[in-house]
Amino acid sequence: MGWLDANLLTMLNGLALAALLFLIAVGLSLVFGTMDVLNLAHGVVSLTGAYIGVALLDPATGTIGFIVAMLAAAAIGLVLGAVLAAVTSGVSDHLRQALLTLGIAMIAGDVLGEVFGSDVRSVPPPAFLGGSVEILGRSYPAYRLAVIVLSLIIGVALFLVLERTKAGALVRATVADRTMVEAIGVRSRLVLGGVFAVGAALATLGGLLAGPVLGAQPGLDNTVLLLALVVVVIGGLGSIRGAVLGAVLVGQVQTLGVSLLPDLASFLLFGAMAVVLLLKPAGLLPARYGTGARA
Amino acid sequence: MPGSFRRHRRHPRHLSVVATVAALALGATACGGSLSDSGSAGGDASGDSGAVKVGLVVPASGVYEPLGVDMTNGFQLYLNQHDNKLGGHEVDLVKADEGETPDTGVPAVQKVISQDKVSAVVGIVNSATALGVKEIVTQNKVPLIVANAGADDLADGSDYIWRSSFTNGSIGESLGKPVADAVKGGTVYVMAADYAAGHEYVAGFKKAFTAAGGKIAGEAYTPFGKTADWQPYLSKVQNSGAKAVYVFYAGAEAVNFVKQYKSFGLAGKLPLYAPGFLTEGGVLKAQGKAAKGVRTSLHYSNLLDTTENKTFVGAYTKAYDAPPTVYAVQAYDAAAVLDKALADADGTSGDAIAKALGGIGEIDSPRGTWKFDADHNPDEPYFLREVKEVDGGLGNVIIGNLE
Amino acid sequence: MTRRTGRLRPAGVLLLVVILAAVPFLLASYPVSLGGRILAFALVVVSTDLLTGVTGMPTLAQVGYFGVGAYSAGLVGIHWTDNLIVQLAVGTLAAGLLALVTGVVAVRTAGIVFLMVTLAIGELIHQVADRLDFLGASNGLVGIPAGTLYPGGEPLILAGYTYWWALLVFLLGLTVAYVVAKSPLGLSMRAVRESPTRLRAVGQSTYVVRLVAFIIAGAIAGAAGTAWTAQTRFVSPGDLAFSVSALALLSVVLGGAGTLWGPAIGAAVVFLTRDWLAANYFTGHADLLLGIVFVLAVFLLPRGIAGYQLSRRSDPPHSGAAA
Amino acid sequence: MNPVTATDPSVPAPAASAPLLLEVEGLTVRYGALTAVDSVGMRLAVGRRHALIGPNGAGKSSLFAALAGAQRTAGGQIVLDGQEITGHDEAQRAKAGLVRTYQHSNLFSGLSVLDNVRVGVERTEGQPLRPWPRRRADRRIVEAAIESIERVGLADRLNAPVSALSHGERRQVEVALVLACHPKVVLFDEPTAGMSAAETHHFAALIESLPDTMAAIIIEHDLDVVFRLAHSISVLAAGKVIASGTPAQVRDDPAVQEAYLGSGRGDEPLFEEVSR
Repeated sequence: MGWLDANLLTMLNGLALAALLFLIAVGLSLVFGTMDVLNLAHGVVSLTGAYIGVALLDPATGTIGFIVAMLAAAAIGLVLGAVLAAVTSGVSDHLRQALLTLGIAMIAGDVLGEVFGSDVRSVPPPAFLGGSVEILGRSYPAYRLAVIVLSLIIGVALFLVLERTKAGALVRATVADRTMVEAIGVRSRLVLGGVFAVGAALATLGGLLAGPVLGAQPGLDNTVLLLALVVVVIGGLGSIRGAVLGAVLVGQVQTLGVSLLPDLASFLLFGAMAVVLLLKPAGLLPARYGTGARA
Repeated sequence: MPGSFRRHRRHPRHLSVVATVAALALGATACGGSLSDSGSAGGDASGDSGAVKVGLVVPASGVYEPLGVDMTNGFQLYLNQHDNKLGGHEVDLVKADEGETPDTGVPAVQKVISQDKVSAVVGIVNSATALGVKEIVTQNKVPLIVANAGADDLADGSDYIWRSSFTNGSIGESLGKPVADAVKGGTVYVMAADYAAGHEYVAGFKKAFTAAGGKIAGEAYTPFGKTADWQPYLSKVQNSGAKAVYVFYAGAEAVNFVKQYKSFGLAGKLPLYAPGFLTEGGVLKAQGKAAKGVRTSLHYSNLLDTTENKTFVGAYTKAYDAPPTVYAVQAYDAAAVLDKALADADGTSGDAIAKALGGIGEIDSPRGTWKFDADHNPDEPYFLREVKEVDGGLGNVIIGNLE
Repeated sequence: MTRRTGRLRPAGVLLLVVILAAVPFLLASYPVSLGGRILAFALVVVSTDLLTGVTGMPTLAQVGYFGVGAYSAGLVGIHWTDNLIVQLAVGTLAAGLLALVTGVVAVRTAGIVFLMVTLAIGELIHQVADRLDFLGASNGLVGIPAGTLYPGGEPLILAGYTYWWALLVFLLGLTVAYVVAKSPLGLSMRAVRESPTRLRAVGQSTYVVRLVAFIIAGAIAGAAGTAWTAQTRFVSPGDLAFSVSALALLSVVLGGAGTLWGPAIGAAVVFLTRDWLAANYFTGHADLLLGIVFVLAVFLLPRGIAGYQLSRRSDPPHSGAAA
Repeated sequence: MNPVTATDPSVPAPAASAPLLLEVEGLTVRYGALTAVDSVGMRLAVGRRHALIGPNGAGKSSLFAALAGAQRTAGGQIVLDGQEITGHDEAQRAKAGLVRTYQHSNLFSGLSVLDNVRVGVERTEGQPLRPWPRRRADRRIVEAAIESIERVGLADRLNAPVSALSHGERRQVEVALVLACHPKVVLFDEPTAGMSAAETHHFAALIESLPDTMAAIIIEHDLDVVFRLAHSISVLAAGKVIASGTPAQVRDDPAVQEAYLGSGRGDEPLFEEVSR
């Protein structure tokens, strides 16, 4: 068995992890790019999604039930995002944003713990994806393959909206040049606020989809937040393509990396991040900023 | 104080100073100062029939909170069954939050000892916290009944450290021979969370397993609290040709591991052995059917078929609407230990309790009868358990006794 | 907007020191030991502010250097001498040295990227502490003897005495921070915060200023670590976890970035909320209380406790791209 | 078109007695395929003020950034007062005596006027990395800073934070800060942009009053100011120097007229007012 054969499944699995990370992280990145808000409540928003799964799903849930849960998660995410956009709107200093959003995250985390208990809860995948499929002679959970496909669909949709619509153009322009925000009208500001809502919705959706893989429990919000931060910073804040690359990289570091260098497993994630940032401080695929050519 | 606030209104700097001092002052319950140790020795209530203050320090927040809940319930159940008395003394129970790590746990123990002046401390989930407070309890002459933390070196015969739970190594050890017998010359892959306890569980197992002629196929230590995906490791397990797998995981990691063991197709092909925390309490509920067939060793199962246990399970389930866990039993037993010691002790001071602890003999527990060994660890039997369906749910069915 | 850095009135300072020094006479041993831990943490927060508030480099690494100081002091105590002054010197030096080695690369970045690089540094130090056996790995370093002030001296065991040692180290560290802030270097540091490009255009390498500030802050955090060990006589990886780093940074914002004394008060508020208010009255809900404090502070104290607001134009994350 | 190239240094030869302070040859800046500054050369003698004019996008600011070391160059050589500084970074060039101002004033806006200028004085005359105060040395720095501030006429705003100053006052602080850096050559990037007529007049006088031991290059759109201050002028278009010489020579250069017409700004009678 060659190296590739031996590690192919691990790499595939890294992609599944990357798919989840992308869904959760991309909102964090876009919100930073457009609103200039570093939303440290993003992790708890995502955990909320996982708990929505706990509340709505059971092992017998069918396709319809799962879609309903996804819609519910997205809807609740939209609301959470809108609330966060409103609450953070008057706070422009990054450090005070951190104080505010982390404060909110701590309160929300405590509330979630009260509601759902401190025990680790599991989120069952939909019944028809509950089994395993045979890949290279090994069992692989069908659900994880579905997650890859679903994330691809959502990612492509997101990309199309950003590249092909007026609202998307506004978002891209804002990411490229923050100073133009001052010049735009109320409607456009609403569009940007919408980015916050959509970003949060993607996080809750990601949290829900991650439920069957990661479970749901207090404290998971911090883990998810740190991973998402690493993803977007490695990829380049504000950049969708960066979030994709960052997620893939982190996914592989967490799977292929620990498989090849098991002794260094605990150092790999942050070590990799440090190396990337020292070589490319703006991230691997930074959003395109004015290069100064027009200076 | 309001006066000083008003006076300093225009000087925010002074205001802050005053506020800080005021806040510090509020923290004081006694004005004895902190420059002598007269007040810090536990048990200033020394009358024979007076109340006794006991500190219950278990996690009320963080990842170990579920264990803290069970332990509180177990301890409280014993008190309720005994009219809130231990050794004839009315109990004044002081609870403190151990949190997740020593940076919250150590101050919590410090607080119940030096502020609340308890005569004994019960609880402690985290081994690092337990090791961190060893010095404090010894110095203050307040006995600590460890009701969970399993670090091998924790109890060493010191007068003030007693343990009603277990040691990591011996649980691991108890599985060595049975697994060696089961694989009949085949190899076993071992895996654990990469922290002190994980290494101790593996070391104990390996010692007994290799002594029984077993061979290790490979080892992996996964980043503790940071691993969510075991596929890379499970892939190695499958490549190793092992005939069985021994792991140590607890909490959320136990849930994710067992579910992935199943979904990556290892369950049913490679028998999975582990210390019982892998499938204990809420963890088992979250694992669901994925846990079926997992074999574990532990000093308790709520399915243990003895009269004492059935009575205990009945009372516990009635009181808390959930079956008891090993954590509840450990705390329940800690209360029983204190009960016996206080009955024998000359007064309720920490020192008196510590002296009496050495002579309490055997404890009748839901898990069976046990006593402290020379190191003050419990000398107790272990049970081989297997996760099976019981009355529509899942339970750890006892399938054998281990030494 | 006036900078209050280095401008405390002597009378106020004296009053504060006297009150702080009197604490062991007034309070019982638990609140005093809590006070001692607050002082050690407050010094970490002061060092965080030296970077975050004064130099405009928001950092999450200070708790890592604090850990280096704490572990160094513990190792010195176990293997060499129980002399606290030696422990202080070794811990400070070790932390400063590691700050130099890591800072050489870390201070090349700025803004949020710097924040994430320091997060990585803090986490990597945490992981090292968690894995090295001679540091006690995940169980922590135990068996540290009580410290003495001079060879053959009485070991400091009682809370009041270790508190006084912590207070001494705190005042020492705070003084160093103030002196630095008042010095020409302090001016250069504030200039880096306000406009790194401008400082370069003036002919001053911002890299060197950042690096020196980073080393000094690291050393101060190391000193704080030794004061921690002197009291707890136990260090565990949990003491340098991400959650502690985050609290240190948030204490700076809560207290008022750039003022040094404000963040120290912020640290006290955070600790008292968690270890006194939550521990006594809201068991298990420290996060909830802290969260409420933080959110309220953002809206009620827009300039932090010290009443000072960090410049809105604090290092933009993309400051690499000069416009 | 008859562009002046680096091999044909165009600035009128200074009086034989005045030594050269700045010699630039073949300076080139590229952004990908775009050449923003194309092989520009210039010479500047002590006491001279040279103006750079040209339409927007001509590459003036890129040229400045390249001179100051804030922009990577694709080629060329810069010699300051006989010292080759091509390989120096921004800070080293400023240290060597090549100091710039910014198009949008770039100051330490949270610091007081005094502290802003102190930063410069500390670098040239003090010890900017000394981590402890020293009473006498620090007072000397403060006095030097105050002197520099008085020179630009802001003595009454010493302790005001720069963020509270008017636009014109900030420009004055910039000059004070630049002077504190002991420059040999100062690069002024649109110094009077956004100023009122009175402020502009005042500011031009300030530049005129600079010591004649230094030289200056000025990017400026206000041609009144240009013709008032400059001893010589270069016209930049599409990254190239298309004309260079005394104000009179430049005004009459047909290539200049063409470039301005061709640049789409022909409707602006650029030279009308000055040639009246």
